[in-house]
Order: sequence, then structure tokens, then C-alpha cells
Amino acid sequence: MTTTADIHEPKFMAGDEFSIPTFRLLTQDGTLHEGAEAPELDRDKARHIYHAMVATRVLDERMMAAQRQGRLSFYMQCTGEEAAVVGATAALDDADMIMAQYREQGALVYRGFTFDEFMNQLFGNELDYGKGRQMPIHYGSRKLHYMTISSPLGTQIPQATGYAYGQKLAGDGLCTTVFFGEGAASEGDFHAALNMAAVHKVPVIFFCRNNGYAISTPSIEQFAADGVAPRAFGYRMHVIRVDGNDVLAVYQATQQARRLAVEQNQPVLIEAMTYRLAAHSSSDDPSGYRSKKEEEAWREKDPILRLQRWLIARDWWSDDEEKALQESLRREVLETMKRAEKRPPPPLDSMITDVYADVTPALQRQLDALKSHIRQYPEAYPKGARSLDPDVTRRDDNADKGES
Amino acid sequence: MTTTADIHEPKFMAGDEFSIPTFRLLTQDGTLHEGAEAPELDRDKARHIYHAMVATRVLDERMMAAQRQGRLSFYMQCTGEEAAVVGATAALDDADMIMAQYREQGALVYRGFTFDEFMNQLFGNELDYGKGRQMPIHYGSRKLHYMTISSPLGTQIPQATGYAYGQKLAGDGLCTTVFFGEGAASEGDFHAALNMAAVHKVPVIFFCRNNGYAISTPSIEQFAADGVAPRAFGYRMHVIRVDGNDVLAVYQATQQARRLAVEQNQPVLIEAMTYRLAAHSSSDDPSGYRSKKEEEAWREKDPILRLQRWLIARDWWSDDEEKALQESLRREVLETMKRAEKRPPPPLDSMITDVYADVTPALQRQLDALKSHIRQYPEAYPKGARSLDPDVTRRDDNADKGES
Amino acid sequence: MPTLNMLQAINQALDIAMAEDEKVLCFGEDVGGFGGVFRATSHLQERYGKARCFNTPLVEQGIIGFANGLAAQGSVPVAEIQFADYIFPAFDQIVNETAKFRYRSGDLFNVGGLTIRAPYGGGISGGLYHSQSPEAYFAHTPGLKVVIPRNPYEAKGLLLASIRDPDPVIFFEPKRLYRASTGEVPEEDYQLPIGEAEITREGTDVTLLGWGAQMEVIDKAVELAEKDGISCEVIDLRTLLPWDEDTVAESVLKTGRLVVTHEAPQTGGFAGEVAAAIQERCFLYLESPIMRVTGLDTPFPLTLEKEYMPDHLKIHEAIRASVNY
Amino acid sequence: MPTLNMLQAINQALDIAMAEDEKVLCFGEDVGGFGGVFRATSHLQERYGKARCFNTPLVEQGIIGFANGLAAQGSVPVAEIQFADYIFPAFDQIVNETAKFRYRSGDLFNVGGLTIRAPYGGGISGGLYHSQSPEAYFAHTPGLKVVIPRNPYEAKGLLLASIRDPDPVIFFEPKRLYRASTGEVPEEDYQLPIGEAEITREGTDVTLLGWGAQMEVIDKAVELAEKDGISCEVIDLRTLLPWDEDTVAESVLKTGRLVVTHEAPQTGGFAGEVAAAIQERCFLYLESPIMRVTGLDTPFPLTLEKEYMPDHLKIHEAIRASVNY
Ligand SMILES: Cc1ncc(C[n+]2csc(CCOP(=O)(O)OP(=O)(O)O)c2C)c(N)n1
Ligand SMILES: Cc1ncc(C[n+]2csc(CCOP(=O)(O)OP(=O)(O)O)c2C)c(N)n1
Ligand SMILES: [Mg+2]
Ligand SMILES: [Mg+2]
Repeated sequence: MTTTADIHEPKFMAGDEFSIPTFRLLTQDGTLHEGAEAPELDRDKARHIYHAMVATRVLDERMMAAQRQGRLSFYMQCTGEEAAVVGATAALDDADMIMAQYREQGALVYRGFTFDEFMNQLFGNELDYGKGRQMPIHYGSRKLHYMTISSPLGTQIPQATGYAYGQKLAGDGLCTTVFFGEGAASEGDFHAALNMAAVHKVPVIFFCRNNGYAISTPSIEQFAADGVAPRAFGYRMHVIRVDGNDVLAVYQATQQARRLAVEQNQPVLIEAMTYRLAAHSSSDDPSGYRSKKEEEAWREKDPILRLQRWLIARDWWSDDEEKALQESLRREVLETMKRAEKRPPPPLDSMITDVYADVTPALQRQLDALKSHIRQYPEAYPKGARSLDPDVTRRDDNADKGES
Repeated sequence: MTTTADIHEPKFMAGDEFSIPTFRLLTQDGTLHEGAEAPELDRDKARHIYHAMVATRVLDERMMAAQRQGRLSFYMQCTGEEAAVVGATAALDDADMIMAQYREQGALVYRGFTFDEFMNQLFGNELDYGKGRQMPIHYGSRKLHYMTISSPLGTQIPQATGYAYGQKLAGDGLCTTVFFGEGAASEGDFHAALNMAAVHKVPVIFFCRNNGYAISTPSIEQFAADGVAPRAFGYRMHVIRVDGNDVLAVYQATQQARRLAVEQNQPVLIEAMTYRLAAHSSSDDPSGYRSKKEEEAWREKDPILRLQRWLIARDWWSDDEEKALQESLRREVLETMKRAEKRPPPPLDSMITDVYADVTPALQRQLDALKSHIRQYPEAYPKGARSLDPDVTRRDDNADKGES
Repeated sequence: MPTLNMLQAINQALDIAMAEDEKVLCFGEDVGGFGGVFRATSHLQERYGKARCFNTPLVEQGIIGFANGLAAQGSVPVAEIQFADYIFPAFDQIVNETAKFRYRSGDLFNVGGLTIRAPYGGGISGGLYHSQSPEAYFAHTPGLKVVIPRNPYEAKGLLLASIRDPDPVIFFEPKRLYRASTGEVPEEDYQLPIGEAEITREGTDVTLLGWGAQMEVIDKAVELAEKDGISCEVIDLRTLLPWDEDTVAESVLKTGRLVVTHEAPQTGGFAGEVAAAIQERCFLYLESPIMRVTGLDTPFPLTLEKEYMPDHLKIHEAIRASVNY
Repeated sequence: MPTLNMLQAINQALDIAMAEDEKVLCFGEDVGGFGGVFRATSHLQERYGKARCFNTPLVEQGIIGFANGLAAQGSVPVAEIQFADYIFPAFDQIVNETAKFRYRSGDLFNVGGLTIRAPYGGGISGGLYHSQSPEAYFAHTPGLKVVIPRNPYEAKGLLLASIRDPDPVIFFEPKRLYRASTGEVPEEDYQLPIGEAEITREGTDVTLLGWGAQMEVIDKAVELAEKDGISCEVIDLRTLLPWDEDTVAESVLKTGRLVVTHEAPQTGGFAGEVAAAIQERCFLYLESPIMRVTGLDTPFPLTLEKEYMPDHLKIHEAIRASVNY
């Protein structure tokens, strides 16, 4: 029921009556905008953020190169969007749940997911927590409170509402942050999630990375509105739009959003305006649908450089440190990649575990039949045949699965 | 991409910055609000509207009584919402497509669906255009451009967007109006429909009957926002909120919405504020979830009485006419009901027709087997056994099926 | 022992589960104060508060998405879909998410706490959209469990087991039996096994297999058949996924004949799975083809519902055909 | 005759259909200027304009809802779902709406003009969500037609027939063959029949039945079996709903043996339907149980995909088992 004023002439509104400004703190020079104040952020934390952004960038560049060399089947970069994801993650409690779409590796890096852990997933080897079942980039970590990625778009959004509702009942003062693209926000699940969060007063932060594209589809073909932010009004939800390439602004906005969520059970929508600088994925070539010029313009808004300049101006970072960091990261990527590539695939039994909590008799029969088949044709199934060999020491499935 | 202003301090908005007023013309006395002007509406049309509203009310009352007597399996009233639906329909071109939810019998009455046609559907007899396949109230009429009702909520909303897109390509100057409840607007299909309509500039009117309840669920448990109207801003769509019990306001708002749709390919959202005065359906008893007092307050806002007073004040209607109309309508309902009840059920063959354009061999086999089974046990299947009797003259299935 | 109808038995199971474990939540459309359109959740909001039993907005994909998240968090959601006909907007959340949550994460995360309740089936003059039996869609989805009770006693014991099962369960309730089926139901907490079929009647000539409301129909058909001198063994499958092949196969090895019945359309229905698996396992013992008595391959009708339904007469005919093959 | 791959054949079919009838529209995610992530709709926007070939927002339930409305209006929509794994958000619009539109309205309205195209199937290292074969879900839904081509020639002829068919068709494209399968395809307009299976190889000892990419796998298995001296009859089902029972039954009456294969999980898969129907029709002629060679009853894996797939070796073993039963 509504309690609004009356009018006696028909008057249509279309939302042009108001507009949602963009919150920015840092200029591309690394200086603060006039009138802007930096958020409270100590040297260590600022360097942690910077380190995570750079490590993410290096990982992305190297792994895309590895994919081009045929070492990896598939990869997705988040180049250009590091500030949005890392900045948001830095503003959260480390025990807050994160539900990501697939372009949020920066959050994992920030929380301490090791390159080894990344690599094991990317190569789907026996140490992959996901047991080699999902495509590369479908990371997950229980100990880092990072929900395993699932490819269907939008599904994680109402799940985040539910997860956060559980957190609220548990009363542990934690919240959930869910990341999604401006494309995924068109799914029906988005509507369900935001409406339910507002009705049930759920401590959840909906973080939309508006990076301008959903594969080849530009955002003007995704929605007619001024971005995703105005949708919050339809749910009476708090909303803020932020410069997604400005890590300080993202950090501060998310910090305050978290306060609204955890202290007042107010869900919040954050729209981070940014740009997907790389291709959608290793299977994509953006030259078919956008101009180099457009890309160049955004390359000049590089979020990492922006933060670096700010740090250097404060003497919190130096060129030497930069060089050393870049080198060590590159070395680490190569070493961990080599290790992961060499690791054996998950054992045959992993084909039928985790479908249910306990293996069903029917599945056991199917596995047994498969095993005798593979025994007959071991060369045809080199990965499977490995685990038939009684000499292969199988890892304890339950050890160190990112549990704690 | 957005072109909004910058801010350098985080500021959250929640839509309380603006509010959507309610458009009203008629007071409950039947006089115009101060400053209000009646829409252009001649005597005949005004009486047509009034007649349709009264006929709808009478039909609802009688059929609910028939249901209570056990003559009918199920019924749904639209009592209290006649102005919203009839007013909107009167503002449309008669060839505009209407896609309804299930509480829009007023639109059919206005367009000339006869009581016989209503009754044949309600009793699922051999003259029912829907061949006795759907529950009562699932009307449809091709000749009246009224899409057959389907029970799943929300599905008709994106269908309306698609239908209207086809109308736009056909260039025939027509549009589609889709009716739905404030409950159904929570479905994912709503989000899909409005967004697609705005992006593709589709001549469609989204008409939300906000009647306060979805079965037992009050609208405050349906959404936290001030109604459904503010969602339009999220799609950059024109929107108007109107007093749904004020037929003149609904008429004028819809007329102007239609102009936006047809002349400018601008989809429009109309939210009509009204109240479901009766139970949700014949299976429901509202005393379990709302107060008599609340109902009473709304009963005083009766939309029919309001229009009647306006008409009488203009000398376009009289008490005598009212009496005569009521009597003739009641008589007609009773007569047509009796006729429909006596009509035989649809023939057995109708069980397998219309699954596909042509009956498949497998379905023919299933029907043949069923027929021989029924021949063995005719008493167990009285309805089916009827059509096995070669003496039963079967109606030509294609004659007069509301086609033209 | 008190006599309850199926709704009362279900309500009791929910009550017990909520009383025992505060992580158990019940929600869905009209589930809160009103207690659900069938009143299966009556009084639960009164007893356990609005935070644990509540109305949701009208959006099935949201209900199950929300429930998936809750379950992943460690809560034990019991989500109601008002009619099984309206479970389809949640199909993606169920089939792509619920079913694959544990597997895809290598068991880092799971939604095993989730139970989805939905009234299903025909015989109530519901037409196309209040009559469907969609169990076969879910039974083709590894990672789900699909459970269907045949009477109040089974409903209570199977629902309690479903709520506590470590895997997500879709619990379809034969709504035609909600008030029509009554029986003795112990007041205390008890569970019936998931994944196990039950032989409800022993016999030697032919095996009859069904689930849910069809069990009552089978019983009527068996009465007729026994008058013909045919000895019938009757099995309630109870869990469709993972289903108890062994019990069915053993019975068919004994009787040599099998009739399977369900209300859903025949093509692609779950009887097909049963027939395929059993003909493979019992090939040399089968004395006649496995027969299916099902709904027609059409949407669910209204006026001619009686004609559509796989009733006791049709099953009786199938038994005869099977025995006289 | 020019040699095309399957994508080119599909693109040609769409081109012909759009050129011939201005009511034909193609849309979906990335379908417009970019021509689709697999490029099946390349150049169509250039040729027929943005109004007839366009990107939609990223919302499958909206794409099919919109398409249903368009089809009801009299247009001929060809909607693309980017991967069959993402068809589930549209499940309600397909199963409750598309499939029942004509029936529920007594043929006042229909969406017969609708065709839904979706790449499906495994073998491309796609893991859980770029590999699924969901055909059985739709084959349990009366009112739909389900069509699957095995090569470029079939793809063009069946797609043109699907677009022009008076009923809604779900057209699943085996994406593993998109570029891998090439063959001669006539440039002109032609149609292949919907609802008819095709015997692609005659034989006497055992019948092999499949569809889509499995046909290639069957052929490899048959080569092995023929070396063993087993004469195989091979049938491409082509249309799963309504399926051509007669052709399959006639073949099995001749060979006495049947092996059915699909990639989808076994339980509830369409092979079950085929086995159930054929054992009933051919009971006295069957010399061994009907066998199924399918995916495992698990979600689709990645690293161990090869182990999961119903490949030629597994089919070959099934043929042997069937013949040596
Ligand atoms: C339900 C569903 N539909 C389609 C896809 C295929 N798909 C993968 S990514 C993508 C675009 C997503 O765009 P956006 O949400 O903006 O995220 P971004 O890639 O820009 O980070 C599409 C269509 C999918 N994964 N899931
Ligand atoms: C998809 C779906 N979910 C649930 C239902 C059951 N149902 C029928 S009417 C109704 C409430 C609808 O409320 P609203 O949209 O506000 O319309 P009103 O009845 O108030 O006119 C519900 C939940 C349904 N028909 N379809
Ligand atoms: Mg994007
Ligand atoms: Mg309502």
C-alpha cells in the first residue's frame, strides 16, 4: 500500500526526474578529487590491496598466455576490473561469504588463495578442490568463505539472499556479498533476489560489475536505463554507484554498505562502473564487436596504475618494489603452473563421489562396470587407467580440501 | 553506460528521494476532484463502460453463489476491481491484444463476450472454446483479441512483450495490454518482460492491478517498496499510478499510455491501486488473514457506485434503468447457466486433438485403446461413453470457435 | 494411535522437525500466518516465529534460490512450492544448482539440508495446471532425491527422513489424498527409509509397481484381479531417485510379470526407466512384456479427467493382459 | 555440391528461411551483430536488419516468453539458447506454456511457429555446464517436438522443416560436430521429415539406435563389430518427440536385438522410453535384453570426460554382449 500524494492530471514519469551520481575519490593521476577525502586505510592494508591487484593482473596475463600456448583449455581474465573486486573484498570481514560470478579471482587473491590452489583448479588435477569436475576458473574455497563458482548466470544472486538470511538468524554479525555482471542482472533470479532481500531485511551486498559488455552485447542492448543502479528504487533498497576503477571509492562504499547490511539488516546494491579490458574469455575475440579506440580510452583508466600512483605519492610504494614484485609473481606463476600440470588427474572414484553424500549402490555398479571396461582398454582411457594401477598412491580425498 | 554527475562522498539513495503520486479524477461521491477534468467520453461509451462493470459484478455474484450451491467446481470474482479492468479496456482499440491473468472478466464483458460464452467455459461443455480442458475462468477469445488465460503466473508478461513486438513489425498500429497482479509482478518473468520491452521499444502496456493481496499474502510481504510503480525507473519506462477504483482516471491514463505505446513505441507501466474485495477464489476464505474492517473500508470505495453517481449526476443514468438492468442481467445469467449445464461434454476425440496441429499416430493409438476400454466399461466413464454412441451428433469442431 | 489425514501427518512432521532443530525453516507462498493454501504449515509461524516460518514473495525461482543459499549456509530449509505445476520456474535452481552443488564443489559446499515440498497429481478437477505429476523430470537429475508418500503414516516418516537426509530431497505430496487418505499415525518422531521400496502385498503371478496416490488405485485393481484368481505382489516405490531396483527385480524374478503405473504422460515417464532396467535384469524370467498404465501423452484435461486417469479398471485390464499374454 | 560444416549448414538454413518469409526472426544472446558465440547467425543481421535479427538481454525465460508471444501473434521466431545447459531458466515457458498453448486454448491460439535452437552435448571439455544433453526432459512433454541432426546435411534439412513445422520444435544441435562434421550440402532449399527415423545402415544381427553426435560414435563401434562378423542395423532417431516407434520396432523384429545410446545420464534418459516401448512391441522376438550405453548417473565431469562418455568402445562391448547374450 502506498501513501503518496494525489494528482488530478495524468503525468507519466520515467525516472529522468532524478539521477544517480557516481562516487569517486581518486583521479587517474593518483591524486584525490577536489573535496574528496581518502578513507581510513593504513599502509599495510593499502599495500595488501595493491599486491592483490597486481598479483591478479599477473596471473591473468600469464594464464591467458598459457592458454594461447595450448597448455590450458580455457581462461577468463578480469583485467581492468581489479579495483572493483579487490576494493570490495578489502572492505569486508574475511569471514563474510563471497559469492562470485567468475571474474572475481581478485577476491581470492586478496584472501590468500595461493597460486598453487589456482593452478590445481585450472588444470583440474588431483589437488583441485573441485576434483577436476568444472572448467578452469571455477574456483571455490571453504576456508576463505568463497563459494565455488557455478557457470549458470544469476543463480548465485538469490542464493546470496538465502545465505545471508541464514547468517542473520545465526547472529554472527557476518554478511554475504554477491558479485555479478550487468548482463547477469537481466536474469529473473536478480529480480527475485533483490526483492526478497528487501522484504526480509537480509544482510547482503549486491555488487554489480557494470563492465559495459556481456560477451558481445553492449550494455545499451542489455537495458535502456541508466545502468543497473536505479533498479534499487523498485525494491526500496539502498544503492550507490561507484567508479569501479577507483579502489579507494569502492573500498569506502563497500565498507559503508557492509555497515548498513550488518548493523541495520539493510541490503545494499552497489554498481561499480568499469570496463572489461580483455576479451570475454579465451574463446572470444572482441574485435568483432567493439573498437580498439574504445578499449584504448579505458586502458588509460587503468585501476592498478591509479592506485600505484597514489601509493607512490605517499611513499608507500616504489619502483624497485614494483620490479621485484612483478618478477617474483611471474616466477611464482610459472613454477606453480609447472607443478600443477604435472600432477595426476583425480582418481576414477571421484567420478561418482559427491553426487550424493554417500555413494549409491547404483552408482557403485556403474563405476565397477566402468572399471572393468577400462581394464580392457587401458590405453584408450589414460587418465582413468592410472587409478586402476594398484601402485598409484591415492591421496586421501578428505585431506586439506580447503576446509580449514 | 551512464552520464551522471560525480560525488566525492559516499551517498546512498533508496528511492525516498522521489515519490510517485496517484492520479485521480472522481471522488466517491461521483464528483470530480478539485482541479480535475473529466476525459472526453460520450454518453454511449460511458454507459457501455458502466454496463460492463455492472454485468461483471452480477456475473461474479451469481456464479459464486452457483459455486456455493455445488453447481460449479470453481470460481474467481473480480469484485472491487471492475473499474480498473473495464476502464483500461475501454481506452484500447478493440483489436488490441489483451493478455489477462484471470481476474479480468470485465475486459471480456466490455468487448462483448456473451454470457453464453462465459457459461460454456465455466461448465467446460462441448461449446467451450477451450474444449473443457482448463478450469473455470480460463476464458479466451480469438475474435475479441483476448488471449486464453493460463494459470502459471507471470508467464503472460514477457509473452505480451513478444506479441507487441510482432505488432510493431506488422505495422498495424495496434498494441498489447497485459494485466497482472502485484503478486505476479514478483516473478522473474516480470523483470524479463519490462526490461526487454524497454530495450526493444515495444508497444505494450503493463497493467498491474495492485489489489493488496496475493491469496493471503499482503503486499507488504510481497515487496518493501512503495508499490510496483517505482520499478519502471529501473527500466527507464514510463509509469503512472492511478486510483484503480476511479474508472475515469484509469480510462484517461490508459488512453495516454496507449498513445505512448502506439505512436512512440514506448512501453508503459500502469499501477492501478485497488482492492480484492472478495475471496481470492471459491477455495479461499479471507477471514483467516485480514480484517472485516479493512474490507469494509474498501467496500465504501466501490468503483461501480462511484461511476453510477457520476452518470446520474449527468443524467446519463437513472434508478429505473438500474433496476431494469440488474433484473435482466440476473435473468440472463440464470438462463445461460441452465443452458450451459445441460450441454454435453466435449467429445472423446478432443482428448488428443490440439496437442499438435495434427494428431500423431501414437496419440491415435492411445485414443483407440482408450475407446475400446471405455466400450468395455461404459458406466464407469459416462462422459466419455457418450461420444462412443453413434447416435450422438457430434458438433463440427471447427464451427464458431470464437474465430471470427 | 491417533488417526490423521495426510495434511495433519505432514504438519506434524514439520512441527517435530522445527521443534527439534532450530535450523529448520519453513517458507513459501502463503506458508506463513495463513499456514499454506492446503494448511500443511498451520500454526508453525505461531509456534516458531516469523523468522522461521514465513511467506515469501511470489517467485518460485527465488524461493529455491534462497533455499539453496540457506542450505549451503547450514540451515535446513523446507521450501514449499504451492503446486508441483509451478515448480518449473525453479527448474534451473533445482536441476543446475541444487542437484550439482556438492559434486561441482568437490564437497566443499552442499545443499543437503534442503527439502522441497510440493503437492502434485490429478483427480481433483484441476485441469492442466493443478494436476501435473512432474516426478520424471527430477528423476532424470543425478544429485536429487525424489520421495513420494502413499498415506499419512508414510508421509510423516518419509518427510522427517527427507528433512534430515544429507542430500536435497524433492518431496511430492499426492494432494488428492491430503484429506481423503486417513490412517493411524504415531505421535512420536519416527523415520522411514529413503531409497527403499516397500512390498505392501505379497503375491506370485504379477508384480504391480507404483507410488503416491496410485497405490490406492493399484489396491482397488488388485482386489478385482484377486477375484479373477490372480495373485498380485504390490510394491510402493516410495523413492524414485535413487530407486530400489533390487526389490523390484527380485519380485519380478519371482512373478515374471510387471505392471507399472503413474499419472504422468507415458512417453518419457518414470515407468519407462523401470521397464528398461527390469527387462535388462530379469530378461530370461519375464513371461510377458512389462506393461505401463499411465496418463495419455497430452496435457492434463479437465472435463474428461476420468477418462485420462490410469484408474483401477485400466490397471486391472493390464494385469489380465500381462497374465494372459 | 559444396562441402559445409554443421554451423555453415545451420546458417544457410536460417538464411533461406529469413529470405523466404519476412515473419521469420532470429534472436538470442549475442545473436545479432556478432552472429552468436558459435557464429550460427553470422551475417543475418546485416542481411535482414536489426528488427529481424537481434541481441536480447541475458534472460532465457524472457527470450522464450517473448518468443511464445511472437509466435502467438503469427511471427515465426527462431530463438537461440546459447547452450542447452542454460535452457532451464526457460523451462516453465517451454513446458507450461509453449507445449500447452494450442491444447489449452482449444486451438484458438498456438505457438506453432516457434523454433528453439540450442547447442548441446559433451566432448568439448565443457564440464558440468557446457556439456549437458537435456533432451529427455523435453521428450516427456507432450506438445513439443524435439529434433536433433547428426550431420550438416541433416541439420539444414531438419532445421528448415522445424521452422516451417506447425508445432513448436526444440532443435538441439550437437555442438561437438559444429565444425568437426563436414559434408555435402545442397545449396537449395530442402526439408527432411520430422517424426521419421532413418535407417542409415542395414544389417541383420542387432539394431543400434541413437541421435545427434552419437551417430558418429555408433558408426565407429559398428566398424569394430563388423570386423567381429556382426551385422549391424543403424537407426538415427532424428526426432525424439513424437518418435518413430514403427521404424525401430520393425528393425528389432528383424534383428531381435537393440542397443540404444545417448550421452545423458542413464536413469530417466530417453533410452529408457525406447527400451520400454520396444520390449512391449517386440517381446516375443527379442533374443537379448535391450541395452543402454549412456552417460553415468552423475553431473557431467571435466578431467574424466573421456571415461564418462558412451564411446565407441563401450558401444562395441554392448553390441557383443547383446549378440552373445
Ligand atoms: C544462464 C546463463 N546464460 C548464458 C550464459 C553464457 N554466458 C556466459 S558469460 C555471459 C555474459 C555475462 O555478462 P556479464 O554478466 O555482464 O558479466 P561479464 O562477463 O561482463 O563479467 C554469457 C551470456 C551463462 N553462463 N548462463
Ligand atoms: C507460477 C505460479 N505460482 C503460484 C501460483 C498460485 N497462485 C495462484 S493466484 C496466486 C496469487 C496471485 O496474486 P496476484 O498476482 O496479486 O493477483 P490477484 O489474485 O491479487 O488478482 C497464487 C500464488 C500460480 N498460479 N502460478
Ligand atoms: Mg558485463
Ligand atoms: Mg493481488
